[in-house]
Amino acid sequence: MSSQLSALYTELVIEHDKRPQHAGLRDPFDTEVHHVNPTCGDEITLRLHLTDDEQIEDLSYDAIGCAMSRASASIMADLLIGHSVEEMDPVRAHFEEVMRSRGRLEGDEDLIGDGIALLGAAKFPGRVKCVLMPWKAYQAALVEIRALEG
Amino acid sequence: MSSQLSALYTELVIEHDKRPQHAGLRDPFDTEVHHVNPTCGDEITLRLHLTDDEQIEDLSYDAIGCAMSRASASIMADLLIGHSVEEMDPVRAHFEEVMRSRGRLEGDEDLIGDGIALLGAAKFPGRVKCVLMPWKAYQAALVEIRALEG
Amino acid sequence: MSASSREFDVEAIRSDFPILQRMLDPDTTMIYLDGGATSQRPRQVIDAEVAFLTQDNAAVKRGAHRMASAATDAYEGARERIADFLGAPSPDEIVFTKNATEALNLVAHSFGNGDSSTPARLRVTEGDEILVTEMEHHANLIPWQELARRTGARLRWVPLSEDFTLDLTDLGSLLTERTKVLALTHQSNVLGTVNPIAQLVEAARAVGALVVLDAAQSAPHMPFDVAELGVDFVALSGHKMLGPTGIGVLWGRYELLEAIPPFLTGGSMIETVTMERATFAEPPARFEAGTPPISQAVGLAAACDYLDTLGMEQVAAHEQALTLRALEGLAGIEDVRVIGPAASPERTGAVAFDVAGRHPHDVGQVLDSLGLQVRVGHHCAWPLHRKYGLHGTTRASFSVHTTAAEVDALIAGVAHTVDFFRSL
Amino acid sequence: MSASSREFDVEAIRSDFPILQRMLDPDTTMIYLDGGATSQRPRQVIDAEVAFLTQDNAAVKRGAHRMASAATDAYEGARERIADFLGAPSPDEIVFTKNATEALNLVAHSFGNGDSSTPARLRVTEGDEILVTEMEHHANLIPWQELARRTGARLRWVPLSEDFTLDLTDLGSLLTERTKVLALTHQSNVLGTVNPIAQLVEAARAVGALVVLDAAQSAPHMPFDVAELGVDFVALSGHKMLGPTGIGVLWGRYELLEAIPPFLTGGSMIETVTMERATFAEPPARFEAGTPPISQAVGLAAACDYLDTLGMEQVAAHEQALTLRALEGLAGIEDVRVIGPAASPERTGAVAFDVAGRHPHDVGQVLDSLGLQVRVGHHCAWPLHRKYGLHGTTRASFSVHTTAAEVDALIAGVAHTVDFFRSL
Ligand SMILES: Cc1ncc(COP(=O)(O)O)c(C=O)c1O
Ligand SMILES: Cc1ncc(COP(=O)(O)O)c(C=O)c1O
Repeated sequence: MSSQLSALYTELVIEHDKRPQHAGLRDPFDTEVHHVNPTCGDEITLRLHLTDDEQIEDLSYDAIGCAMSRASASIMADLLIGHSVEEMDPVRAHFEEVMRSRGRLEGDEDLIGDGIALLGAAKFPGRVKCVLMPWKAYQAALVEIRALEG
Repeated sequence: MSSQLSALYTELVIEHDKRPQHAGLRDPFDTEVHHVNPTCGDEITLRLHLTDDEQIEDLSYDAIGCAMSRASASIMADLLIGHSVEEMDPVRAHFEEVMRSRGRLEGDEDLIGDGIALLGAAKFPGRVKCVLMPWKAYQAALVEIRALEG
Repeated sequence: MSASSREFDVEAIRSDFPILQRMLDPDTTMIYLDGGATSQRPRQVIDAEVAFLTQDNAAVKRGAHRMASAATDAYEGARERIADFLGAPSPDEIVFTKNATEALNLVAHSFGNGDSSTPARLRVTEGDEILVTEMEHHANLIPWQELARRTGARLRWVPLSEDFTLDLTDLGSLLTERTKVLALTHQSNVLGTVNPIAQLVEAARAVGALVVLDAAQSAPHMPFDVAELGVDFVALSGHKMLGPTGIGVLWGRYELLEAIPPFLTGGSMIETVTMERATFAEPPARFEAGTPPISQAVGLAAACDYLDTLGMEQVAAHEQALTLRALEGLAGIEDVRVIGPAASPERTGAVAFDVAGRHPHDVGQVLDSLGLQVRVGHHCAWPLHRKYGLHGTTRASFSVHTTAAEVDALIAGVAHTVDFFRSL
Repeated sequence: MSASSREFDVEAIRSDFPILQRMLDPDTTMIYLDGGATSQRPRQVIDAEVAFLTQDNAAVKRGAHRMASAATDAYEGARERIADFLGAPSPDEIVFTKNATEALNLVAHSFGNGDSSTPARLRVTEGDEILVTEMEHHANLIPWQELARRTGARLRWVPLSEDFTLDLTDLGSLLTERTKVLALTHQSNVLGTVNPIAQLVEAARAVGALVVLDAAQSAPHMPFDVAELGVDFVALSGHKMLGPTGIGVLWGRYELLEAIPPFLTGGSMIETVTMERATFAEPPARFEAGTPPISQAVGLAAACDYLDTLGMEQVAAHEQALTLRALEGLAGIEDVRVIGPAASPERTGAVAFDVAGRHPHDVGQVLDSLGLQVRVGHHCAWPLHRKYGLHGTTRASFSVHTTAAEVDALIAGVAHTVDFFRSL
């Protein structure tokens, strides 16, 4: 197996792809968003449930996509649930920055935990979108909830 | 003066440009057509008057255009008036063929008379349309008359 | 012009394509199997465009100076060359567009833009029907959806059948007196299926419907003759037939082009203009607003020369042999299912497949690591994929420069991919 | 990006343009004074396109393989480069079209295609007004005539005055609350007049009208910054700025692009597609249906590099000096009348003139015999010519590679032309 491939399909990615965490759509939730990647047809439906002080009570999802995007959704849910939106904002920002760096930046495992396993994709511009799609859906859900609230 | 230029602006062309024959719109006529060259904005209005057996009684015109197109209208009117449409058809066909030949064909003076003076333009693709415009208008007028009659 | 004047020697052909020397990384040779998306350019095409740009470049149609004449000759000469390549009766039936997509949009928009002076058969209005197929590329689907939306016409479609061909069972009820247009692809860019055009043209004629043919995937790969096909309009792209991007072709019967209104408007397509209104030039000028793709037309003509020198019969035979080889090889791999008909003369060039349980992105990724450049996703034919319950496929497509060894590498690569994911 | 990093040395610049070596015949050197119609390409632009085609060519956006990534990087990199050249806040505001004409058609069509979800200011309907000027190129006139025809809106125009500038006396009654769009050219392709955009934008803003700027003749010749100009949409063509044919640019404010419906439809501009309907991608993808002009985008980016290396301030100064020289020289020839304003910083690049009693075709013919490649006719600005009682003019236009000696040859050539016809 080529070293580039093994950097992509890490054990953790395969693990999350095979046994996605927090998958499936659950109640209760504050908002549900649906995102599509028009180039490949990948889809994610994501539900977000926050407390009044923006603690992430639950995040559930249904993802159709490649191993990278499914693993990314699983790892994201693992990272986010039980934390506050504010606390997780630097995590999201760092993860996105590193993913878009084309491999120039190294990831901070203290911040992004298992997300580190996804960074192999940063070298493949065609895959960056796959990995970021769940995060985009999460952000869209946040925007919606905040809009609903005022 | 370059030899190419003198082949274009022959004495006859200049003569016809300065003193166009049969110019001006006259009555009676069977049909009037208006033609435009969209690339340069040249225009010709042409009236045609035929006898019942298709003798060209009169052809009058008002032409706005370059020296070549004005001379061509004048020479054409000279050639056509007083002859039958049928008689003039080989003249028209030969003239057009030679004009489109890019200078590869020589003109038959017995057929096209003063038209021979216009053949210098055949080497200038940009000018062929100028020279042929009056003839196109004549053809269009013929088509119209025949449609009116039949 | 299909008679070849050169032996079909793949190695010699390959040496015409500079890009085939490219390495993806020091260990990985590039194997380009994505000609269906865009083809590579032979040296002859690149050189023709460079020669034009360094010797004859000027604006066309508008100038009286010698450079303008040279450029106009090159541009109009390209039009003649392409008319000849397509078997069009006259170069005046060739409209240069930017791609096949624009060509299809042009027809679809013009059908909706007519007024009372436009013949009724060229005007789609409320109550009319437009018939497409379920295998269309988005380029030959969405413009018709939009035409239907704008006019109140109804869009219907010929469904796909389980054997990856069009299901013509209900054609009689789909194609009726209400049908103004049948728009369909000559060859599916996913399935490789070649549609029975003669039969469909006959059926369309019988009800007075016009036929618009998307030839983006066929004209580059087989002998092609608009007169023989009997259709009314044809759209294709330069970049899929060894020519440049930025140029496409709409062919239309002259009497139809003459009767439809213009689409894009501006310079070079007019007869007279006042501030209040404009009248329009005859076709093809009427449909070529603004400065056209001049050097690209020259490049496309060179691509026609190149293909005709090889001979389109031989091109088709070569690509068909590769297709057969690929189909046989892939059939032997467990968990791999070809999405397209079995080998036959009615199927060519594109071989799409599904690897059970694996997303095409993942399949394409492993193949890429082996140098195999194949396309993954819905290939702009989303409804087709939905029909077969797929989110996407992996597609290899073959070109004049594809070798049997490359096809073997594909087969081995797919087998390796299946193993790779199993091993994880 | 207007700071030059190269001395403005015309001889060195000329050596970058291979076509300038061309002889028209053994005795006649070509003097290309038709950059206003289409510019010539420096070696750097041609080389960039060839390098792309021989190393990185593939379909963009659609593929996961490495060639597709390389091609996408090149294409999207070109978008960033052009955004930078135009001072656009974001590359997402750059839409690649086939030419300026398509860019203007795109805007005009989209304004007529909205539905109830489209903001009212982006929807032209019956009773609305569209304001253009009497100096427009047909590309920025006919699409608006057609929009007016389709929607029932009224087309009005700012007239020209005797001094060859816009007559703004009645602007107050022309630009009203009913005006949805003001579409005008930055610089006249005939007169050379540069319009007072700041003043017009302010007036348009005051009544809530959008401003569409035709920058086909300005962006290639002067420092250009969409943010500074304050307009809403800008259209231009690659081939007029040392780049390839087959590519143009529409710049639009992102929030406006986001709010208008698509124009051409097909692949790569969609979000989801079923047989019944499609939803559309975000800009700029929404407006780029089908395979875009990929290598042409790379060429255009190289043209921006080339121009920025020279420095747009210096380009403008160079061309202005030549214009002044030409105006002075032509003023001294009896029977010759310049059709355009006197020399000033508000007039550049194009010098059109009339030779009393001589048709421009005849003038151009004599100039061509001397190697001078100038354009003759109405230059796609027929109403402008009608306004001044002319059937056409002869126009010389200057480029980065034009020398003072070439301008002198023009002046001598025009004097010779007058003599020539007098002598007959
Ligand atoms: C002022 C102006 N606008 C628009 C255009 C149209 O450009 P294109 O033909 O490249 O679309 C031109 C060039 O002909 C022009 O000079
Ligand atoms: C069948 C078919 N039709 C139309 C198109 C559109 O071609 P283009 O993107 O060049 O406009 C394609 C290519 O993508 C195709 O495969």
